[in-house]
Amino acid sequence: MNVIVEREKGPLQELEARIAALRERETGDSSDLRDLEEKYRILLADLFGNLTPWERVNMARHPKRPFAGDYVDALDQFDELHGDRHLRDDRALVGGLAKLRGRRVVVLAQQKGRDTKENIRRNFGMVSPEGYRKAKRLMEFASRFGLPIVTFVDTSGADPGIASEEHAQSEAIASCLVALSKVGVPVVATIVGEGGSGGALAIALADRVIMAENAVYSVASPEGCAAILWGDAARAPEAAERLKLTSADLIGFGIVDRAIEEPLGGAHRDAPAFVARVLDAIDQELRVLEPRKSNELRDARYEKFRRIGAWENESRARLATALT
Amino acid sequence: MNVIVEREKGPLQELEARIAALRERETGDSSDLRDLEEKYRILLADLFGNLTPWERVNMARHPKRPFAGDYVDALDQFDELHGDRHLRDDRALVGGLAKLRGRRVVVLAQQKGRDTKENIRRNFGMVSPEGYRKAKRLMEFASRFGLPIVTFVDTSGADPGIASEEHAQSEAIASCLVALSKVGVPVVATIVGEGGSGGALAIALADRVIMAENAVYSVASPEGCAAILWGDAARAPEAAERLKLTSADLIGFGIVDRAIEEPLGGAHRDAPAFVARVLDAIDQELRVLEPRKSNELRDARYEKFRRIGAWENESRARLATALT
Amino acid sequence: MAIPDWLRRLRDRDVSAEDAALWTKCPSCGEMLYRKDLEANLSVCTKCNHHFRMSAYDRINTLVDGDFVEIGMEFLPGDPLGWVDKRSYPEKLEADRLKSNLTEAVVTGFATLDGFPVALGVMDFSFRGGTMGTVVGERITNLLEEARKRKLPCIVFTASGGARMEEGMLALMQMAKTTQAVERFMSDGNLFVTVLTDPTTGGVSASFAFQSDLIVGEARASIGFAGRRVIEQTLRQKLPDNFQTAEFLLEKGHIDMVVTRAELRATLVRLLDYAVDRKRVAPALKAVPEFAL
Amino acid sequence: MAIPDWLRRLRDRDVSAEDAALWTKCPSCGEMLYRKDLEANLSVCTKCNHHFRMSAYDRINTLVDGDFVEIGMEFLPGDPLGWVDKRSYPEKLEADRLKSNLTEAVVTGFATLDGFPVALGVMDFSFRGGTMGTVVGERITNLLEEARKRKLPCIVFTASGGARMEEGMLALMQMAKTTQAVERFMSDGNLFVTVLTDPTTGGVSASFAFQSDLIVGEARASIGFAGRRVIEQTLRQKLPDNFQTAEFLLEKGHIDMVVTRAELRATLVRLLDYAVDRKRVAPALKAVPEFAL
Ligand SMILES: [Zn+2]
Ligand SMILES: [Zn+2]
Repeated sequence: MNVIVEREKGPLQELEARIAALRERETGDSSDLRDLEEKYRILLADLFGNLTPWERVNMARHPKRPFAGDYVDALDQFDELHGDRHLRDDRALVGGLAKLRGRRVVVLAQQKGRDTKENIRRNFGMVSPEGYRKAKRLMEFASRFGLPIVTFVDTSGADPGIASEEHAQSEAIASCLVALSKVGVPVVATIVGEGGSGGALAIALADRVIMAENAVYSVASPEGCAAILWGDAARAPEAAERLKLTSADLIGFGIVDRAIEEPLGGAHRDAPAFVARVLDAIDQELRVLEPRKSNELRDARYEKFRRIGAWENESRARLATALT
Repeated sequence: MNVIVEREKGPLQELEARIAALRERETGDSSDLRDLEEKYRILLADLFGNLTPWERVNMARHPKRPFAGDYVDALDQFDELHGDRHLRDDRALVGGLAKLRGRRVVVLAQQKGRDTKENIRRNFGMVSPEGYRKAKRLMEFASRFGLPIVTFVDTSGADPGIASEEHAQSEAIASCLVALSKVGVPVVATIVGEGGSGGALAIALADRVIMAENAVYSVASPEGCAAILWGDAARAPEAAERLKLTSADLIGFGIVDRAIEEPLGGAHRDAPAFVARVLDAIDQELRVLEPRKSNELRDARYEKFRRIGAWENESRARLATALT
Repeated sequence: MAIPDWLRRLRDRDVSAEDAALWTKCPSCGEMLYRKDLEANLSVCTKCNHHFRMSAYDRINTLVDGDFVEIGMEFLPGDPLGWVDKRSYPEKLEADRLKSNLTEAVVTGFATLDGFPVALGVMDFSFRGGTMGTVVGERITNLLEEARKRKLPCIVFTASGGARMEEGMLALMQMAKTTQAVERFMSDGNLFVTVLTDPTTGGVSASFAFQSDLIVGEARASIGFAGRRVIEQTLRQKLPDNFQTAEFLLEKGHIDMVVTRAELRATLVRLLDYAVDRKRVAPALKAVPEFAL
Repeated sequence: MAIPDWLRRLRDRDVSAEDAALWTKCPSCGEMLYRKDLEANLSVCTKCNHHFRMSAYDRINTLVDGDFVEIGMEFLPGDPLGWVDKRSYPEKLEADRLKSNLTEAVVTGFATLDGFPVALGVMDFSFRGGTMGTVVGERITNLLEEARKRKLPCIVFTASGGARMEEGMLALMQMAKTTQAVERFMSDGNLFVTVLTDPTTGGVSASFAFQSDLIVGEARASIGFAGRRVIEQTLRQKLPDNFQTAEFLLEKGHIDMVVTRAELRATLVRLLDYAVDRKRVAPALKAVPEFAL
């Protein structure tokens, strides 16, 4: 049960229906319509104006939310490249060559399905080792030909199945991280929905990390975190609160560089415009990064993650005294 | 049925038994023993003194022949490294770190089994994609740490099974060839038994290619060639004749650099001494190669294979005239 | 020096007999196809979309903007092993020359695709089953070396039954030779694209075919290392119909894409456009004397 | 500045209570083992060869020739998220400090192994389940940077339940940080060896653990990305006993070798000997002020 989907039912749906009906009947502007629209805006603000972290988790998982594929579809051009060259083409991770605002890029996107059939094909957006190895291959291709890398992150986490363990999921994720550490081209990652754990980070070790306002990016899913710490996945809302997984939190920590504001009530309420805004933001970031030399990019990327930490610095001398 | 094994039965076996019995009875030298030994030498020369290519194919496949693993066992030290890091450890290709005459090397060896159980474990020495990917990984390790690469080739060919096709056997073999093209360290390959097709070449793109005198190295197995060309695998002896697969032939073509003479009747008649001679030869070749710089090695390796060809050079002008 | 016999015969032969066959039967759907229609449709069955094998020059004509400057024609097969079975190797070669109108199983040269200068190699199954002997190896290597000098992207269409038996180990060594040439070419940062057409197997499959930056499979092409029959005989079991098809390999992650012949040229142009700077490579062909851009 | 409370308590605590437990029961075979015998046998059950988890300092003692110069002790965990559940994060940290006698879940420093100078990192499961927070990430990164400066080989023993929840995304980012540090270290041509001990999972497994030149699995260690229970719950099926064991991973080709604890030191020395020039690295430790070779 998605708390946002539930909240969209009842009065809001009713009001939407009434507005739609009125619009159909009347051609010009009417005061009735304007009244209803005003009421609608107030209700929207009331329902969605101040979302809790758990509500944002649900927004990030909203079934109508623009998925990574919707961003890919909005690119000027896209030619999908398939496969890890060894074993399988993983449909949970779509990759290929594309043009973004006229510029040639390599795109990597974690893709969920909108229905059961598509979700089975896409493994619910959970990437297997073969998907990460495809990603790694395309990252190396991008670096080889000087193409910026643009990634769209939307996964509850890397696939946790038996086959993925047998095919060395750990090594696959690590090899993506290594590849992104090495590439001498700009890398811009956008968390568009769920950014779940190492499975998300694998394609998000980037020069710039953008987040949709209501996207979440977390060390573990709230359910997983609650299960691990408290043995009770039902306490996920509480975990969501503690984990500091919202775009605002992460900008505060310096982990995310920029959030893209969503329409009130979520990105799906005006998907095409929101998708275009995200692509514009990526375009802007790329413009800043493109003039930089390979080594500058690599060094800056190193420093960006190098400085992420939070500890109390004790002087060595004091420690030595205290511990002996 | 192995024609060499068959030939070893009968008079030769009888004579061997008689000599053994006599040796057990008598302590010193006796004229009887000397006579028998002389007779034995003559018989050996008679049976094995002038082998046809097909007989050499059978010698290369002799079940008692020293296998790649026997050469590995004779090294000063060996630490096996396993796996392709993705899917499987292929026991048909043994790889690891070793010391050869005191020097640190990376060893790669195609390993057949001596009995059915071992043959199943070793897949009859037919390497799967995972084996070639392990080899590639170790080649890169060798290059990274400046260790020479020593390979022992003994395979009827790369594994032709369904799983191998599904795991991209072609890509795996190609990636070994690429890796050997790139490595900046000496590479010495020794064909110790069967050198079967691309599956053998994958670990034999080397600075020096050594061959045991009775080993064979062929574009296809004689059976395979006969089946392809004449639809009749039974005509393998004829194919063996045509394919020019013996060490003498291949030295003539400049494809093999050096042959190591075998004891009369085959390497298995004095395996330890023969194995030691092969290792000495590898040691000698490495001594020559080791002082060379990485680029010199790579360039010389390029030229070595670059010049292998045989064609009639027609002048472009004459061709143009004739074809228009 | 005299013109060799086989060349004279190739030049003088009567081609009208070949043109007599105006109709071709589609091996897939059985439709009788008027040959001119078939050719106009890129040798793809107008009814069932079956992709007929294509001759190298026909293929080149469907791809290039205008001129194609062939190189490597001076490399012509010898008979290094003195091979004889039912016929001698030179006799087999001559028969294939007459049949295919080719001097060997690959044609190499320079051309432009939608303005992109490229080095182009196209193999042809009708010459010795597209097998790689020393001349195929030499022409491919030569193409890559010439492309490398000019910093041109290189596209090779593969179609091969593997290594050529009649040249023995000299044929096998072409795997090493071509792989090294590709490696040098790619290490310089040049784009290498292979298009795997029906069939691509054995020594070609396990060397330059699967060593490229981008691997395109032509629709329905059969692609693999071991031949289908070899596997069936070894395992004594029948393989599923789609085994080793381009579509199967796409699912197994071995190739980047499957493209129908109708889409092939446009796809290659788009791929070139992603990885190649048109302005940078444009002057490259000026260095080829025969090439008029 | 005053000594913090936790440090004072760590220093002043009564250790005699811990020593009271002279006997330990083997969880594998049930044998009662005299603790001193167990320690003398590298914490391996003398009856069934069960490998007990080892504390970081005990592990270091079994490996190094003599001195171990610890670095990175100045990095101590804060409470970036202000985490509270049953207890606050700082309370949890303090409890683990007292329990483990460690300041964090990894100990890093310099030592020699059979004369080979190395940078050595050892994780300890008894501190927050060996989870990687910002301090583990910082100490590992610091170790690799210091090793890189000195061109020393680096060996890291992993033991980790993954990323540390209580530090949220700051913990996850340590995967990126450590991976980058390893990448720089290895790109300079330095040897990186990881020894995966029980258990190695999650964020540690999917970053530096599987990124090394040589991956050694300690016998019977449990190693994987997703935890065994997570997989069982997701799939609602029980997994085979050997799933995710070092031995299982060896068969699946993920790790280079499985080594018993008794063989571990000798094996590491041999591996160093293959890839490291003893003479070249010998002077490196002279740059560490506290280190007396
Ligand atoms: Zn048809
Ligand atoms: Zn026990």
